Amino acid sequence: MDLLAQVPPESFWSQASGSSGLYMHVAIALIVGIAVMFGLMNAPTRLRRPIVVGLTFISGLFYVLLYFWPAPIARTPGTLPVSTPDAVGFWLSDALTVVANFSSILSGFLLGLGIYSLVRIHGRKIAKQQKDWGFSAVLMASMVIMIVFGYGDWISKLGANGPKMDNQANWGFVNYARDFFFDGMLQQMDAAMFSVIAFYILSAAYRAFRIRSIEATILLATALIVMLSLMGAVEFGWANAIGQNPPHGFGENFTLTSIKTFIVDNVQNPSLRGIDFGIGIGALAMGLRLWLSLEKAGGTA
Amino acid sequence: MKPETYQLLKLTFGVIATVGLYTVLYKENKFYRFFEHVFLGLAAGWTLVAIWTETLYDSWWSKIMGSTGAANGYWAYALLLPIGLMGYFVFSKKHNWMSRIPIGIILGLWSGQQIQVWWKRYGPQLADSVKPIFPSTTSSFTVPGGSKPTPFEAAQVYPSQAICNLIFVITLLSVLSYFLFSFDLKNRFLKNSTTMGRWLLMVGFGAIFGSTVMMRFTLLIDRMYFIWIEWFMHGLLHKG
Amino acid sequence: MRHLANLRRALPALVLLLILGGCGVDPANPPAVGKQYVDTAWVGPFMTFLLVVFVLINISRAGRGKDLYIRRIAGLNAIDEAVGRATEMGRPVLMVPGLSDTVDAIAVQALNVFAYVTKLAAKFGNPILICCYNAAVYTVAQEITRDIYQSEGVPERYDQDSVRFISDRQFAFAAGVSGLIQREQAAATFFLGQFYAESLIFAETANAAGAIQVASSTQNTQTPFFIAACDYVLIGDEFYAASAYLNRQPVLVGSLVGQDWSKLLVIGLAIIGVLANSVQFRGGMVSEEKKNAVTHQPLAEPRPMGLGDTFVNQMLKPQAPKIKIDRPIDPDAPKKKDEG
Amino acid sequence: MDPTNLSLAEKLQSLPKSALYIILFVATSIPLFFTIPIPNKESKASIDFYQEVQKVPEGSTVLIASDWTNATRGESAGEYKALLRILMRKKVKFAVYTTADPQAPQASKDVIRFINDERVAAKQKPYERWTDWVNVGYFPNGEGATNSIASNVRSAFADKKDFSPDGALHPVMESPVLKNIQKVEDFPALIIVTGSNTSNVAIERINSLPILLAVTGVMGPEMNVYYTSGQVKGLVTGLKGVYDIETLMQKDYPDQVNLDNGAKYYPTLHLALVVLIVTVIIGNLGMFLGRKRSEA
Repeated sequence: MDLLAQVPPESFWSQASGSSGLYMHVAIALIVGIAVMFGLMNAPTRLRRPIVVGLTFISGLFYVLLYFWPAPIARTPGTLPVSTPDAVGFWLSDALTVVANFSSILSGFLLGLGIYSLVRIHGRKIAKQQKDWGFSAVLMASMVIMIVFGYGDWISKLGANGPKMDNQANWGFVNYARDFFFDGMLQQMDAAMFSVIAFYILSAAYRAFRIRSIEATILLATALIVMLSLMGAVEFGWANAIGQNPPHGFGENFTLTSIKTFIVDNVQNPSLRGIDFGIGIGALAMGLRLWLSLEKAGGTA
Repeated sequence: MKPETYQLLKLTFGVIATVGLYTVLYKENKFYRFFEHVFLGLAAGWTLVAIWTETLYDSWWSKIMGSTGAANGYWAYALLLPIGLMGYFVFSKKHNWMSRIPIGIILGLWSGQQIQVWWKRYGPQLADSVKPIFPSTTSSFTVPGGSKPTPFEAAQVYPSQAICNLIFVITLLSVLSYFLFSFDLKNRFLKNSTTMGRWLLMVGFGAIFGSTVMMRFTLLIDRMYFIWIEWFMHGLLHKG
Repeated sequence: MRHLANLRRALPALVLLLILGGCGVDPANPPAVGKQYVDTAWVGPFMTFLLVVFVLINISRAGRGKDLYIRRIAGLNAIDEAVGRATEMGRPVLMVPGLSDTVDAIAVQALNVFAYVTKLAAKFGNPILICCYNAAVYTVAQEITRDIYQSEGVPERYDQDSVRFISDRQFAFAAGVSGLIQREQAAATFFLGQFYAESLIFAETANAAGAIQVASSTQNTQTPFFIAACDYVLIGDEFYAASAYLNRQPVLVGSLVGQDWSKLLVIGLAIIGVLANSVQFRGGMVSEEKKNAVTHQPLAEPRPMGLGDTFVNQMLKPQAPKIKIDRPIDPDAPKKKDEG
Repeated sequence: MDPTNLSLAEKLQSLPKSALYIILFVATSIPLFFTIPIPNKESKASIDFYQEVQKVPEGSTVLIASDWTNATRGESAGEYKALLRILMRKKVKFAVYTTADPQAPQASKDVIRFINDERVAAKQKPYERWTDWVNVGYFPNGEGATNSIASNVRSAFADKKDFSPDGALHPVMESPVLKNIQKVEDFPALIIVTGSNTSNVAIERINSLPILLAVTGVMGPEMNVYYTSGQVKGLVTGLKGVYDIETLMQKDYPDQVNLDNGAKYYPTLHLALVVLIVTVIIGNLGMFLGRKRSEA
């Protein structure tokens, strides 16, 4: 239990950093882990599903407990629980920050698979000199460049060097290279690709926003009102036209902003809420099915 | 190399890359393909850097090793490595089932949270949705504007508000009814309310479309500013 | 269904736990535990619990072979047509299971639908392309695809490279996928799952390539763009109904019915709440108020009634009582972070 | 099909994409070279945001979540600049943290440097790191971090360091900016400038102090829910919001630099939106003409 809670510093689970004891434990842990892995490799077929199901259930159970188990009231740091349920509550809330990282760590280890897929596909293209293999080569090259300079830059900024690296005057080639490829290229390309959407909006709107059906008309009309209300000049002009500048009295309800606000507050918010309730319940049910492994991932069971 | 020169170089390549990606708007071409692959390569490389420097180094490695002399190392974190590696069995014909172990754990953790967060997220929204739909006063149709309303006036539901609230509630309910799947829509009332639900959804979506357009266009404008003003005017012509 | 049986056995314990806290807490002599059950906070866990029960009951109902109705969902009937057309043209079917940060129910749900698509494609011997944003999702997709080709009895048609990891950087992914769509000239594209800004990039590129598109985003902000650019769009919850609709697995159908019960519960609550509020909130003054879960009455001078004073609001918005519990001091307490 | 023998209706309905794109490209480029004053009517949400910021007492420290990067520079940078200008003129200290992206702190630092240069040029005292503002830095696990900030900000920031004038790293909590902060309520406000949905995370977990939001246009509708329900005290949405704030600043600080990204981009946005609306109208016009023909 100390493992997850990580409360008392000295225990079987934790060793002083840099101590030989720590390295030994780490080594043992790795060996054990790998041993278990090979053990699993020839686990009998009928055991396989139970193993997966069990692990899934246990990892889900943590959050479920965290939610349903009566949580300690008015807890202050550095105090002891007064009862067993209280103690469990303490442990759960302590363990949260530890467990919270597990999935990101695990998916971190899985990343290699993705990169393997990339390297496999483009590596083969290059090797077989298939069509467009040059581009694959470009991809590989830029990947390697980014890795080299990325890590070079990171190492150069580790520990004590950090402060002075904040000043561009102390930069070395590595730092410049990383800055060039990351800030100069990658980030700019992000922004470029993001802004391409504007063009696509134009063509999509031109093609799709035809007054064919009631639905399309409603969509178009609302979009139009909102867009107009976003154009200060139009808004201003309209307000003048209906003598609402400065706004006063009942007529104020007919300025573009008021109309927009009315739509947003009384139709958009509830309709989005309606969708969200549904999505939320769907996610809950799906979560439940996965947690209890009621359906096999892929629905091919 | 002088900092200014470096800056200009950096800007210039940024512009070239931007234009390169824009060419896809005309049609998929070699220029775009080149920058697409540069983009993918750099991104993949950066992912491999960031996964260690941003995630694993902090939340895994330094936990094992104990970040600084004072702290302790929790060696058991090392056990996560073999579990993660089991994912790599996915390509083995015989043992691919083992890849489900890390996936199962990740999924389990995610599912548990869904059960945990549901009410946290939607409870308050429900509480905010139950609005009074009967006016509590008829002294005035709309909220008395102009001078600041007295606390008593403020605590009233005026007919206009009541109407708005009614619209709100009707929208919510009809949209919800649209998402009922397991009921045969023979019932006339239910049929109508779902149709209406769909129309009201469209109003909502239209409003979203409108305000999203603003953002997308702004980002494009910002790119253009980057190209024309920051690079062309300031960078090349040293104007402004 | 075996696990279900186990769970049913576990239910009484859960119920007990709820009742234990469910009665709320008297601030005068508080227990040490039950933060989430203090005042009316127990409503939350109780509602969640109800939903869970609804889903499980219906799953077991469906499991007992009771056949349950699902209404027609337009976007999903298009799938067969889309795949069929792709086969005629001999061009690939391209699928994107969204941009979830790790493998979650949304991605899995998308993959469930794609499993159905892949089955069709495998039958017709049509090439497929699944573009993944996340390595964990890639792993699942890879395995599912292999399973399908085996279960369809055409393992030789399975190509490891038909499932690809593109990038886990949003716009690099967008650039890569739209490049693929145009180079491979996809004839049918399926964008299901979590999509953000890039949704329109995909949709428009696919449209330019003349592909039939079936799309759905769990992000409301993106749905309008899919509506504008795609042929068939699953709105909101329809996405979660999809797999049940396609392969009528009892588990899925049952849980779908359970979800409907839950929605009815929410609708019911809303109606009751609205009516109760409207009846109770008639303006006027109040002479007692509830602060920090304690009811003070009578007030020094009556004040105008606020929405917060109505019964429904006090049910749905629990208050935090000021409770002090003197716990023993931990002798060897390290200076550690206090997790909230 | 061969465009020559197309009827007008068909032509109107099938404008080539490339033409549309070129028009938009031009429409978003030309106005950038000119400064066109646009009359404006500030939205209530923006006014609330501005007034809430104005309420912050001089010399106190606000907490800023700067959760945007280069990708949403167009909107977020404008919001952030305007915000910092106001804070600096009111001599309010600020601590910047992010839960969104490792690059976010860099983006925020660049803006601060930019505005400091501006102040130096205007013969004003630049804002000193560590004494006037601190960079708390990036928290990988957003939910967890926000939780611990809400429950105990001192311990949440405990192992975060920033540069003091002596060029070495010191715990941010020792800085003049944060040394008086005991709990999160000691901040008069939490101001979130974000391009991702980190705002929901904060709103769901921090409710003990006023929250102000400056979000991108796409998030506006979502966040408006929290604004109407009062969970958020002020809301600046996208470019319109930026321009609102800048025009409001014009009224209070007439003799200083107020008009920036908002004023630069807003006219262009008008033209772009007009282009969009006109193309939609043309499309529908073509459709109606086509209908008439087929009916006749």
